[in-house]
Amino acid sequence: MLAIAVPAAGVVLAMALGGRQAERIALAAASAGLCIALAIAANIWQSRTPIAYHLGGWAPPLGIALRADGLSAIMAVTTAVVICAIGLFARQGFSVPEGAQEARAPMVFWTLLMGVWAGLNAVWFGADLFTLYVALELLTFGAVPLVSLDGRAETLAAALRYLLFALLGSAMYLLGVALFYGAYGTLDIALLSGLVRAEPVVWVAVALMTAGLIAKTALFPLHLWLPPAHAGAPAAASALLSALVVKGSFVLIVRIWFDTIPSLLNQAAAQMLAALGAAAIVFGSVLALRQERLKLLIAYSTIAQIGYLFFLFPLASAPLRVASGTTELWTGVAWTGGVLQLVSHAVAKAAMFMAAGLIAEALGHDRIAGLGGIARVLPMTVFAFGLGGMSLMGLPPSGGFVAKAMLLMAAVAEGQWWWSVVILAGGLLAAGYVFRVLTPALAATDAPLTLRTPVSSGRQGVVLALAICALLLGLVPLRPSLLLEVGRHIPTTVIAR
Amino acid sequence: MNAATLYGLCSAALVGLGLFGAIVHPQPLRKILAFNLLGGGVFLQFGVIARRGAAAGMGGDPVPQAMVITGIVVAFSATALAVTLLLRLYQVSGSATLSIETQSSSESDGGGR
Amino acid sequence: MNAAGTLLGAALALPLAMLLACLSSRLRTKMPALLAIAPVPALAAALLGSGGTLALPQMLLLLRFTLDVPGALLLGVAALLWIAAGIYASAWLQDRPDGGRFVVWWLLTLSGSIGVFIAADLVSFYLVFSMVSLAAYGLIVDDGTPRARRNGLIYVALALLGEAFLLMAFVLLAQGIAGDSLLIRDAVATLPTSPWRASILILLILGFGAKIGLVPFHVWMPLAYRAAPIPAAAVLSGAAVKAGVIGLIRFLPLNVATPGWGEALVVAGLFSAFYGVAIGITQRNPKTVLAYSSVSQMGVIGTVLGMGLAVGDGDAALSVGFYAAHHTLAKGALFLAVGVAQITGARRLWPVVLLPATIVSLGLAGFPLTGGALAKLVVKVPVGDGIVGTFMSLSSAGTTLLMLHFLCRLAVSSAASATSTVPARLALPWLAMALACVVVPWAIYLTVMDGSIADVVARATLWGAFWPCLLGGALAIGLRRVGGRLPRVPDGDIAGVVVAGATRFARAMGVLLERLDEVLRQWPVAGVALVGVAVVLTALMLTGR
Amino acid sequence: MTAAMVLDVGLALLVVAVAVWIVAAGSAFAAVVGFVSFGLLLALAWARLAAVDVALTEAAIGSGVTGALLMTAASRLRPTESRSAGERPGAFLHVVAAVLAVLVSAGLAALVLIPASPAPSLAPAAAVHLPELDVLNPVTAVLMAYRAVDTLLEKIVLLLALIGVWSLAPDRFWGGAPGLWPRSRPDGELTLLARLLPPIGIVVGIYILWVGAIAPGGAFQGGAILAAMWLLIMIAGLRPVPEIHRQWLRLVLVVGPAVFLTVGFAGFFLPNGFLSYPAQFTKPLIIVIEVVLTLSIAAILGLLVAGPPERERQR
Repeated sequence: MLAIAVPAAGVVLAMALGGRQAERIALAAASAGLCIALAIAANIWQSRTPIAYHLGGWAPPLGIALRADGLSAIMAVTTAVVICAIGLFARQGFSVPEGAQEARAPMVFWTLLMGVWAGLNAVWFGADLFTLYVALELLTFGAVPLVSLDGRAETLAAALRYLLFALLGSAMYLLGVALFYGAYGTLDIALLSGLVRAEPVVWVAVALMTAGLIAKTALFPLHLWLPPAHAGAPAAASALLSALVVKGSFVLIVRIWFDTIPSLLNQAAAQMLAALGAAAIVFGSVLALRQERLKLLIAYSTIAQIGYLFFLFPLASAPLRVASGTTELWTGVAWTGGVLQLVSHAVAKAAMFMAAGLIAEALGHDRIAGLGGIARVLPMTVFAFGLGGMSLMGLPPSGGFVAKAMLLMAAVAEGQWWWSVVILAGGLLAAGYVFRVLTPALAATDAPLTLRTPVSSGRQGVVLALAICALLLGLVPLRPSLLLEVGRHIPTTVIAR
Repeated sequence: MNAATLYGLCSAALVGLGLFGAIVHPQPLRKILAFNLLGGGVFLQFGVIARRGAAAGMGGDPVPQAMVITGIVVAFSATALAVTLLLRLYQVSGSATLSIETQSSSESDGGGR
Repeated sequence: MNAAGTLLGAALALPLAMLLACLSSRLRTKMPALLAIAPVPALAAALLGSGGTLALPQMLLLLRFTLDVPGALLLGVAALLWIAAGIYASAWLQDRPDGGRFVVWWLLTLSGSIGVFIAADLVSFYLVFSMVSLAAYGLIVDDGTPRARRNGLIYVALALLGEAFLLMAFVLLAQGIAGDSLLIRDAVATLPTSPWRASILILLILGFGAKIGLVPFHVWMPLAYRAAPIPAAAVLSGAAVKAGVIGLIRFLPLNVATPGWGEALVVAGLFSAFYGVAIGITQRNPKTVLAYSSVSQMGVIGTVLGMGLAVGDGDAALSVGFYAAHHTLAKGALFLAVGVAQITGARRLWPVVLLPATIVSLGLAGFPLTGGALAKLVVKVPVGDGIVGTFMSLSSAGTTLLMLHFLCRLAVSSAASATSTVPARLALPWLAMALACVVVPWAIYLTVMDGSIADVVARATLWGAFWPCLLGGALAIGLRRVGGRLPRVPDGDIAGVVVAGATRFARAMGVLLERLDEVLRQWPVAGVALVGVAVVLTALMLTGR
Repeated sequence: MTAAMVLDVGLALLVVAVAVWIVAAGSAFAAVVGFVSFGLLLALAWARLAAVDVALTEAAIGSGVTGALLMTAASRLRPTESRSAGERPGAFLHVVAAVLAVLVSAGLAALVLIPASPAPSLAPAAAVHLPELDVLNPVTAVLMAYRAVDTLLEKIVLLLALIGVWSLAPDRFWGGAPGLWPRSRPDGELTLLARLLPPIGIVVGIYILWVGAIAPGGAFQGGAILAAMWLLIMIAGLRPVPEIHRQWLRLVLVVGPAVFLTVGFAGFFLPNGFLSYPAQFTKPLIIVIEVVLTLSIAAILGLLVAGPPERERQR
């Protein structure tokens, strides 16, 4: 389908033409991609049925299908929006200098941006476990060089750690793929969901794939690669990595659990994933509080925010299907909450990383202690950072608030109140680290700040626009989303009582 | 026991060895090697499945075989990227290690862009 | 939607529109002069819009607003205070080049403060409640000194903690509601039979208690009010705190007798009422003294609500609303008085500041025929004549003592030059508020509360209001004798100890987790964890189900 | 036990033994040497599993090109080996890692021993459609038709990897030529080899590509052999390593995926949509795509081994 092909074609074209064309191609592809994503979402919204597409006319199991359901549509639109923002933001940092035909960083950045995008769309729409493996590798290969774009020793080391750990994860995923094929002779998710039986090979395969994927998602305690990688990359790349790339592997776990083996969901394992998520929230937030550099703080906050996503597993897998249908409703709430957290964190975190990038660019450093009075000079940027922070804290009105409120409601309604304690504590800790940045930033200083480089208001505007998107997500009503239900197995339409 | 089962056991051993090596070896290059062992084991698993699926006059199911070919190429690209990264790291910093302690010393004045 | 509903909309829309206008830096510089206009529609809504409802059209988020009688009472007096303080703030901001920032926080807090009185569903209530709580941070740290920042952080930490409690309570409440409604009314109706009744009540009392400063959550009050500039302190202590009061009024199931819980709230309230006095008399800064008086007064409100809750007296809501309305006017006025006193020469201090301040202060203590006396008369119904009633009278004595102490501190805080005069733009809001403290409660008493003058001038009432003041006066004379020997309690009393302890604990935890992080981020450990996760997941799934 | 069985058991044991050697070897260089032979042994194993296509790929890419890459790296990194010895994890971690690895192996082995029966297979389905495609090698059919999108995405992966490798160059060398490694003496044995081998190798490579349609072989294997020959020529210094800014080089790199994509887009005008082939042109189209893919693969693989630019761009 076009959504994958356009950025892929972008990579090829940019590579061929090189030079100044790379940026133009990327931006053209970005706007085309946004239109395609919106068109797909609109189509699904209207028809209320998922779109399936058999590539080359070969139907699964022999051929490969792409499938667009509500989740894919939402993720594709989010991706397109964030990538467009990143593209506009990066125009200044990654333009080819005058007089040169082509320069390293711009060329690499723009091609990899599109490569990552192709990978992301392949992850959102892929319906075949092996295609998804290739898509994952596309993500990894696009993301790793972005980390080490500035070529300093510590970013090289961070990139290497990232690559090696991600490769271990992919190998485990691939092993799971092999086991699935060996047992059922197909890798199509929809076909598999009808075939899987409760037997050891499924458990081993799912466990291997899940473990491999959470290594790529950097869920605690497998987060070793994330802080240096996300903090070391250039701001535009950090935004991409933190907002979108880690979400790719997360969505894959969701696809495996809820789409491939929906009938075999195991509560004990789901509880374990959520427990790791809870640990990630506490751990990531506390460490974020202790960082001295802004970008590291944001990176650790990503670890914490990823933790919330894993509450989806116990909450949306509905342990007790009571007769009245109440549980179905609440799993729907958990679903919407979880996906909204996915989206709002993507938008908010992208805005925050880019805001941090602007601040670091202006000051020449990103030490939190040295931020005094930056709000006077870059008011829009600090405002955008604050708005993003609001979403992370879960303050109304923001996407983060609605997401966390829905997860809370589902947790309580399903009798898993212990997660609600963590969700609330996480919000408080998030407030702690956001205030740690805002307090010095808003403080009055006697000496006027001297900026190393002026920051264009256009780039500030892009960041602010993205942060406002995160805020507007807070207008989503507190009920299961209809769009998300498209292609879901959960009968969310049952109204409680 | 037939050949497929035999190589299946061989694949299991390779996976274990690869994982072990990737975890405990301090040198990144040896980790890359171990990763290739692990990859070999995983691919062999596909091969065993393909062999068991021999039918329609074919010696094995072609679908997993094709996947392995794709997989081998991906694994090679990964190895190439990792090796280049490693060499570049060595060139820039004079050391080739992934341990945190040695990194943190150089991280202290990191500015970031 | 009706005309009254439109007024409600306007009450929220005007400050928000002004806030939007602040995005333009040109308009922002003009904004300080217009501060007093922002709350005018709210005042109009309070006077005319009672019973109105407003549902934002079926947009994405359903926000519903409505105005009932206690809400209208509080909304009206809060709007009055915001107007007076707005005039004061306009004058105060006149010479400041960077007034725009203050204005933004001011308008945000104002919008939230108006919103809490009219929010009808859980989501909009939480939204405006967070607005008034968190935006106040910007007002508190306005002067940017490290001390203000520290105090602001303590405030915001407690505010966020309170909000976390509330969010949990709201989530639990929402579970009980049938269908899609998230109206507070429906939610509270299900509370008495909710399986989580105990948890919800605890969370509500903790959450709103943090806002109104029930001991031990009171620590933020003296710190925040002392740090905030005068007009901000006035609206925070007068209007913003009432967000907690209206919350308790709205969310406690006052119609249903809830024994046990009511008594607990009474005890907590009484403790705060006396604790505030005890610490307050050791303080020297008049703003801090006023803050402790607020702790004490909020304790009284908690006590009244507790009594109402214990017996299931739904009318207690209106009584508390009236009491809180008087407190809004009086406390707001007195903070303005502190500001005026600081720039008034000693010679003019008596007519301009001290005399009206004495009347207002005695009103707080419930001196006969003042607005405060009316308030105490009204809450006498839910409180009754029992032991709690006696304690309430004793607390009035305490208030007298504390307010006399305040007047003494106020008297010595005059400007350096004995003859300096106050600009009218600063003095008028104060004097108008002082007048309102007397007039407005009477007006409300006679109209909304349907009270009769005969009740007020009855001999028993007069004596009942008078003797605590007499006792308080006697104590005050005693205090002056021993005044020098009282221990000097730092403002925010236990805050220092708690913060130090919390910081130490947090630091220790932080160091611990950081070490753990270093271990976990080592390659072999992470690798083992990766394989371990896979093995454990397999084991769980094999043995599970 | 039949002779074939003995051969299989011996081969399997040998593979595991070499793997143990690779993990346990004292020096990285020794381990890499072990790895090359491991790759060859594995290729034999693939042949025994009736997967000749895979065997060819494994021998060419898994053992040959990867081996060359690792060999250079090992020799360059030799000075770091002694230093990293101190970073060896403790005995406890060793034991835990070993236990976990054994658990994983045991789990997999258990799964191997209880196979699904009947073993699922798509071979019959693949066979049914072969006549439509006019391609006799089923693996090629899978790669080029049934699962063409995987192959296409994988080309993009290769391109990204190459950009990733290039991105590691210092800024000033961008556009310049990759360094490869220190050239051997002129007129040495290597040069001789480089003069003799390539003509044969290129013929073999093209043959393998060509037979891909009917017998084991195809774009990857052919491309890998061509890449090896190209590398040999460059190492021997017979031809310079091209500068990466060259337009012709870029075109060669992308021509494969570009043609593939174009054909894919053209499929939109056909009833079956993206990546479908018009019935009468199926075989020629597949062959055209394979040819250009082979070119691109050879170039990409060769440049991946050659590494990032290490010389300034010539004006």
